[in-house]
Amino acid sequence: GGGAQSASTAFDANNCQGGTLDVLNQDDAASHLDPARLYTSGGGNIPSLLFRTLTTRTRKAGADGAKVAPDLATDTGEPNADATVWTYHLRDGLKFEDGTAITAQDVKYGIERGFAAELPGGAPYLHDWLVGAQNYPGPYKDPNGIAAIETPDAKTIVFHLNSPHGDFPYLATATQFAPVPKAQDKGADYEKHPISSGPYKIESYDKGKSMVLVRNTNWSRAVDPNRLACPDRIEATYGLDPAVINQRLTTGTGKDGDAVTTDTDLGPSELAQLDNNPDLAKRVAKGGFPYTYYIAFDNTKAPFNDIRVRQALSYAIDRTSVVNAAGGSSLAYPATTFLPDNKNMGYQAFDFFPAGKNGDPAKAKQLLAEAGFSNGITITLAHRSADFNQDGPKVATAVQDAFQKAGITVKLQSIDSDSYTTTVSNPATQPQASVEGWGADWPSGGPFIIPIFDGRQYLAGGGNFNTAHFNDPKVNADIDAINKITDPDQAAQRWGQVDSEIMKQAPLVPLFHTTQLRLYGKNVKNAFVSDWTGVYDLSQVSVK
Amino acid sequence: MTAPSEARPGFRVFAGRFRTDRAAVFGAVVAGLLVLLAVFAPVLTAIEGQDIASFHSDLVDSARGGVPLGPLGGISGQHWLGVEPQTGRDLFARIAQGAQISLLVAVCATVVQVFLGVTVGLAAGLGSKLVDTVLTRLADIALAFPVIIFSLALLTIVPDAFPRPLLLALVIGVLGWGGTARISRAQTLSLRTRDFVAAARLSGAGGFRIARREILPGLAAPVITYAALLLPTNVITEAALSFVGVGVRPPTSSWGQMLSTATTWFRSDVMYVLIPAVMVFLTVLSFTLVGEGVRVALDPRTTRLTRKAG
Amino acid sequence: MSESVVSVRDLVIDFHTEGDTVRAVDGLSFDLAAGRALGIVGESGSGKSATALSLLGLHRGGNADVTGSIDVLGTDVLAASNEQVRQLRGNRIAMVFQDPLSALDPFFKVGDQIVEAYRAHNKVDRRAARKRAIEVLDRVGIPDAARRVDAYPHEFSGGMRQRALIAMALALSPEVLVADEPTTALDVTVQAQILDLIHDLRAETGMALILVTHDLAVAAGNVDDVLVMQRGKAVEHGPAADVLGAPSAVYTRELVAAVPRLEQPRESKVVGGEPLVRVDDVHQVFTVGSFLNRTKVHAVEGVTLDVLRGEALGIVGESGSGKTTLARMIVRLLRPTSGRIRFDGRDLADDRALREVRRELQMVFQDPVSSLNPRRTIGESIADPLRVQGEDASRQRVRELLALVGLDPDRIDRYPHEFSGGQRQRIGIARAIGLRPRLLVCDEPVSALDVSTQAQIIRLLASLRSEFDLTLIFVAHDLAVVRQVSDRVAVMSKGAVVELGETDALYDNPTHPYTKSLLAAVPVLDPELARQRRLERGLLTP
Amino acid sequence: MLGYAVRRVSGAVAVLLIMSAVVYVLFFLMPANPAQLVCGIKACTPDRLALISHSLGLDEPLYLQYWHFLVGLFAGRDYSTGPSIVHCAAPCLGYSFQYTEPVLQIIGERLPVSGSLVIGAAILWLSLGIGIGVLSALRRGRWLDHVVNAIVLGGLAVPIFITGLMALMIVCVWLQWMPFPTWVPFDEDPVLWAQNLVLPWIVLALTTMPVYVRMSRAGMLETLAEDHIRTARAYGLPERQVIGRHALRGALSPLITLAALDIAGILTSSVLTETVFGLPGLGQMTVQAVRNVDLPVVVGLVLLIGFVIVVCNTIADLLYAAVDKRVSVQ
Ligand SMILES: Nc1ncnc2c1ncn2[C@@H]1O[C@H](COP(=O)(O)OP(=O)(O)OP(=O)(O)O)[C@@H](O)[C@H]1O
Ligand SMILES: Nc1ncnc2c1ncn2[C@@H]1O[C@H](COP(=O)(O)OP(=O)(O)OP(=O)(O)O)[C@@H](O)[C@H]1O
Ligand SMILES: [Mg+2]
Ligand SMILES: [Mg+2]
Ligand code: NI
Repeated sequence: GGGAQSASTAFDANNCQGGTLDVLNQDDAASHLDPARLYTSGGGNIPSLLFRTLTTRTRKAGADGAKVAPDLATDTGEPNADATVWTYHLRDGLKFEDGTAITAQDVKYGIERGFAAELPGGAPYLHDWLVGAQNYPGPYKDPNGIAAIETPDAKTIVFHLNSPHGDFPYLATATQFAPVPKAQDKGADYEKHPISSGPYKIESYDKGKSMVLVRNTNWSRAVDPNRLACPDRIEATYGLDPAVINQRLTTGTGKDGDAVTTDTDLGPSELAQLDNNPDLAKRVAKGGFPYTYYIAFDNTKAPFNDIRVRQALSYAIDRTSVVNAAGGSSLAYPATTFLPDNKNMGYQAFDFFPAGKNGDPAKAKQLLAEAGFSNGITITLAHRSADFNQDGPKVATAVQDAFQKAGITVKLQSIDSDSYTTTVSNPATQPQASVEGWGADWPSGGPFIIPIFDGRQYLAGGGNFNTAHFNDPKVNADIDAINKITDPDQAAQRWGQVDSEIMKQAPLVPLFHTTQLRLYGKNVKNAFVSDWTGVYDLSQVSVK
Repeated sequence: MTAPSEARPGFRVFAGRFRTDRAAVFGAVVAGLLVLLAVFAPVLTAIEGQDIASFHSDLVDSARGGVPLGPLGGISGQHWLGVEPQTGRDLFARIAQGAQISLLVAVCATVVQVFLGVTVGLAAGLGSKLVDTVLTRLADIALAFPVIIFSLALLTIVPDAFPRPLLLALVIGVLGWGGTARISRAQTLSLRTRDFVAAARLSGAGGFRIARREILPGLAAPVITYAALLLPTNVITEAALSFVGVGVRPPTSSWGQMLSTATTWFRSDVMYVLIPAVMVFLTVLSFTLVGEGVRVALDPRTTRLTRKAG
Repeated sequence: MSESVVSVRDLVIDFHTEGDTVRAVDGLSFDLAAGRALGIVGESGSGKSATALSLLGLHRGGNADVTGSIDVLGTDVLAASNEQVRQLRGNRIAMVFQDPLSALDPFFKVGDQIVEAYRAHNKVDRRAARKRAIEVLDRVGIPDAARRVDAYPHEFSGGMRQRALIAMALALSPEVLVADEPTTALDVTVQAQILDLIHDLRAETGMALILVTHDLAVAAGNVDDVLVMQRGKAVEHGPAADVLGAPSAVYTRELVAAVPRLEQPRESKVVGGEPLVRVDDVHQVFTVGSFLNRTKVHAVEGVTLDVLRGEALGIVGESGSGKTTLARMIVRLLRPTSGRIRFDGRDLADDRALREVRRELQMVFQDPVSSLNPRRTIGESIADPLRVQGEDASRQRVRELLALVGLDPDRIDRYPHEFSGGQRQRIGIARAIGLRPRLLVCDEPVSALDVSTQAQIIRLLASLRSEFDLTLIFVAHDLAVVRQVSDRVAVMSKGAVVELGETDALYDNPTHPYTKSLLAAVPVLDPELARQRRLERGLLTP
Repeated sequence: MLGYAVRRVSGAVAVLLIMSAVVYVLFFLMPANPAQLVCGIKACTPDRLALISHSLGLDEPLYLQYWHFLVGLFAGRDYSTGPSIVHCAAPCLGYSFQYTEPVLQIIGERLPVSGSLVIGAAILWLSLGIGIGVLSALRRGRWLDHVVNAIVLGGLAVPIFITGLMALMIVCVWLQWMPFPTWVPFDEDPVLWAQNLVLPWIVLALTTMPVYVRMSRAGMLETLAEDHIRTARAYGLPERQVIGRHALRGALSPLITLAALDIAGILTSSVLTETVFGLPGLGQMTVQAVRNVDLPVVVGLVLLIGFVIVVCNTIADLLYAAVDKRVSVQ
């Protein structure tokens, strides 16, 4: 038999199985464990242990991890010439946890569920991209299904899109692309025990409190090249306090040595500890989930309709104090571009309005004077009422302080956290200016840039993210052209150019991009971070 | 007959008794200092040469999450109480200005709570069965009501121009009178069985007069004691309301808000937590001491500690 | 003389209040030999209670300075440790307090309080202690003691509470009993019963007694020696027969002269015709007991009587017979369970009618402690009704009222707890008469007063009656006083009026057996006669 | 007795109805739109929003929504969850689309946690608070009185969050006396249940205690001045008994009222304790429900708190009347 393994043995993927992994989280895995209702990037962390999707993220460290890999499908998808038709073939030997075979119809049904009003919350892309699916009410009201998804046989599934989308393989990583056996669908109750297609299945699930996952015996590495699935058992506890989670991971007594978290980063107040404790510093995974914070305002309204005013704002910003307000240089870095520093998204460095470390109030004042505001201006800046994210009072006051020096008086408007996004994303209620953040649904320039800057995405009725009301025909055309490109590297290159094209016009003031530091237990191995998720991957870690 | 001392008792006697209670005088002095700090906040801050809103990126260690550079949270000649982590804003300025908001809001809210609570408690205790039932039920509702929901709804109703501290004091006061009401009612029920209430009734005194003259003095002890403790609770509640957006607007500070943002820092920057905590503590302490002094001074039966003085 | 159990030397008691000091006792010395009885008499506020309390060391921790020396059963009370004093209290020297109504803990059953005191000094189980409690309650004449042992103090009438306190003292059979006005709230029959009981106990156990009383007759019949106090000093001290029979001090002579005599017919006043108050078959039923286990007490059962305009109606009767309850119903503090009360033709059940006549109906309460708001000065308490009715409520007027009832007007700004029992009673009277009511109900207004003050109050009431058109209802247990004051007298027993008639007629020819027994129980001033009466009573009740 | 019960129950029902109605109105006024939150933020089109509003029943006029709620309360109600219909039997407090469970059931699952927390903490804060209060009343004006009070008042100045974390640091990290607490149901293992709850109990008690210390101290001083205490002393009762029985009884009656309020109120005000110690109780749920604008859960919670308050207050009134016989229950 195998000898006793000590924590110091190196990680070996072939011999990593065993043990129980503990997950210490603040909130439930997601508000809903229904694949139709999850809105995750790349399939999520815990959901990805239960739901296999047509494609998935490559489980690799760094930039390599930001690529798409086939999962249920044999490849990342076969596009037609203009990327409007995508065909997938399922692997052999795929089974649900109950042993029944996974078919293309199950995948189709899973997607159709996401259209049901009873199961809201999922990503909206399919709704807009599939031909004629705009008004599809879901399989409960319309069992005929979506015609734009064809399943010619049990292993083939074909998607017909209404416009080119070279990014489709990225989208196919979303949990909506997970198979759902129609016979087991219980509607909203399905999430109490969703049928697993992944390496684990649910043993018990107490919503908002705890979840226990055990091995799905109908899954094997033979049919899944991506997931290692090392622990035999995963026990998740929800409802913990972030400070307590980090403290438990730091201390690592008892079972906590085998613990990780999927939703708790180190906060600024906890960083000082790392300095004093080198051992601890080794147990911190550092990643960068692509995210940008910025000041948004409507470019069509005075005074922002004058580019000199917009430029003045860019010059006035003190990015050092803003970064500090966001947690300091370990948790954020200054942004002068809209795209975060991520190769796969096509990041290109530029700084059109160099404000230096602490802003250039003189330049800003001058620009304002040129624009006819020699006595300065007064603007209202909205922010979230709490510092849950980096769009709270801290950052807002940093902006206020910096702007003050440039003669820009900022009146702060605190909006309740729950309704913040709703308020700012509705042109009817949109404040004059607001602190906002944007993250990518997948590591490509498309989902990062299109909702914010595509002039045709301006939604007057609400759910609008083009807060700048930006509408540049050249940019729109570029977007259409890039959407046709199916080679990610080529597309990335173009997105970078579009970014600089946009930012020259100063439609918003980029503030900073965030990075994440996340602790894991002292017995946890193989906790690496990819540029896609910014956090370690539960399907790869081991506690043995 | 000896020369009559015609001076009325009341305040003079009360003050005399209060003065002899050293703890109460200490409490009053501390409370006075806190009030002075609040009143002269702008002046003091100007003397220090700082303000509440200016960021000092150079005073915090950006790589380590923004902990203040230097010992004791960056205390120095320029920054008397050090600076705030991450932002580097001056803590003395924020504490001084926080005193204005916190004391104002907490004191006003407490006054509202006590006023409403005692009024309702008296009315319930003295009134008819129906009045009692209705008022006690009303108190139940006030008690059971989640403040947060109410304040969120308020956000939409109350115009932005409405002065925030006033709004805060009203919200806290109007929602928080239940406890005082219950206590007052209980005490009233017990006092109303005494013969002196019967005597007052015989003289034709109406409910109002009985409440004010006969019962109210008897409520003083529990209510004053309770109110002294409501005060710090209100300081904290103010922070919670600011959190949901009904409170003061940044960069305005309040102790409660400082305390709640400071909590996670208690290991990496103790001073940041300690300073507002000490302020709240001093407030609680001084107000309880004063409350206790007032309670004793109001109670003719408690024996004076200065017995050898006479 | 045998060795003394209590020995007091140069006792000085000072009470400290804001600014000044009240010297309640000023250089008092006396001895009490084992088995003997000492009576302390004197005017209200002369320091009797203060002296009594000091014997048990009850001034400890208060606002009083006690100097001199007090030796009780070999213990130096002023110097002893708390534990030593505790051992002494209850067990060896027990006390019956002057204010029985507030001396019992309102939160505990009467019986349990006796049990507790008993068990604090006797190692017995609860059952035995309870038996003892019932036994002593029975001995002090609480009817149905086995059931009433579980009553709460507020469910007892004033007299019953006083008896409960006496029972508590008896249960412990102490060597010295300090009784501070032990029978003020008792009707004469019960008073005689209690005093006889104490007498018998003394005979049985050799218990020494200090009896504080304002009633010289009570002292005469029950003590060996009498100490007469005035303003904290002893003015006369000697054997009872000498002091009361041939007083030497001027003050004592005045006292003795002021004692009302039962035999003395009153200068009759013609009583005017039509009734002012008509009480028509009123009942009062109290529900008592716990939430789940309720019983009813019929406090007043079908009383019908008229109170004539301008007359003084005396109400006498045994303790617990419903006098206070009836009085409270007449002034409409209590709503009768059934029956009707009309005042001046108006039905008092009607709130509007009541409001019109409210100020005309005033009452002096039996319990002077609870009838004054402890948190307000007496000046305010007296001024308040005047203010309510829009009358002159100036300090001058209040001072006049205080002077009228014989209190020092300079103490206008003092609080109730700073006054002696009798003084508080007078404050209550001052408050009630301030409004010049048409009907004044006095519930035991003079029971706590020394004879001279009592005489003063009685004169006051008389002058008020003649000056204004005052109708008086005078509830009292002292038949001699009642005779002095009343034109007609109603005798109550067990919630009903058993006899009602012209005072002299009733006193001279009582018809109801209860009235007869009442009259027979009246204490007399002559110690020799008192002894005889006691013997007769002893023969009557085997 | 029966009359009293009837009055109390009808009063309670009235209270609960008013409260639920007020919550409905307030929710209507709140800026956040539950359908919007459910729909997701990114590109939730108006028609999809309308669909969701409809499925949540939010497109009906307010009074109809409330009416349906009332009907559900007394007659049960059906909810469509996609292919199947969920029946929520009377008394149906509603169905949470967030939790995909009837509200009553969700609350039922979490009540034991909060209940355990409150009961244990209440025992602690009552006994300690009263004990310390009495002690400092007896030592009034001495240094012990001042020091104890200053320390106790510290509990009001230091947020529960910090006390909680410090307790965890000390007990679980430095001393390593026990692992970090987790919730263990009582019926599973009473010993572990208690062991895991000790810290939360203490921490919660620390912040609630000051009021009790001060109130019992004040009440004690008040009663000590009364005549019947003198009687107890005069009969040589041991000081312990004079204080412990006679003085305490009088001093405590106002605390009964207070305790009833706190015990009922703490069900939801213990949010911070629950998060710090990872206890899946009602406090935690309240915050989440408000954040998610989960109206059925919030209404359910408000009704629960209202119910508990009414019950606690009724008990307090009865207790009060039982302790102080002079006060009648009505
Ligand atoms: N606690 C106190 N504080 C101040 N003065 C007091 C206090 N207790 C008693 N006195 C005063 O001391 C004097 C003596 O009071 P004490 O109670 O001994 O009188 P007493 O002889 O018992 O009178 P009575 O027959 O009316 O009961 C009175 O003038 C009274 O006002
Ligand atoms: N509030 C009450 N609750 C219950 N029983 C009461 C109450 N008040 C009086 N009683 C009872 O009613 C009866 C009559 O009481 P009341 O006080 O009228 O007697 P009283 O004639 O004034 O006696 P005393 O001369 O002793 O004062 C007593 O048995 C008493 O116990
Ligand atoms: Mg006396
Ligand atoms: Mg009576
Ligand atoms: Ni649509």
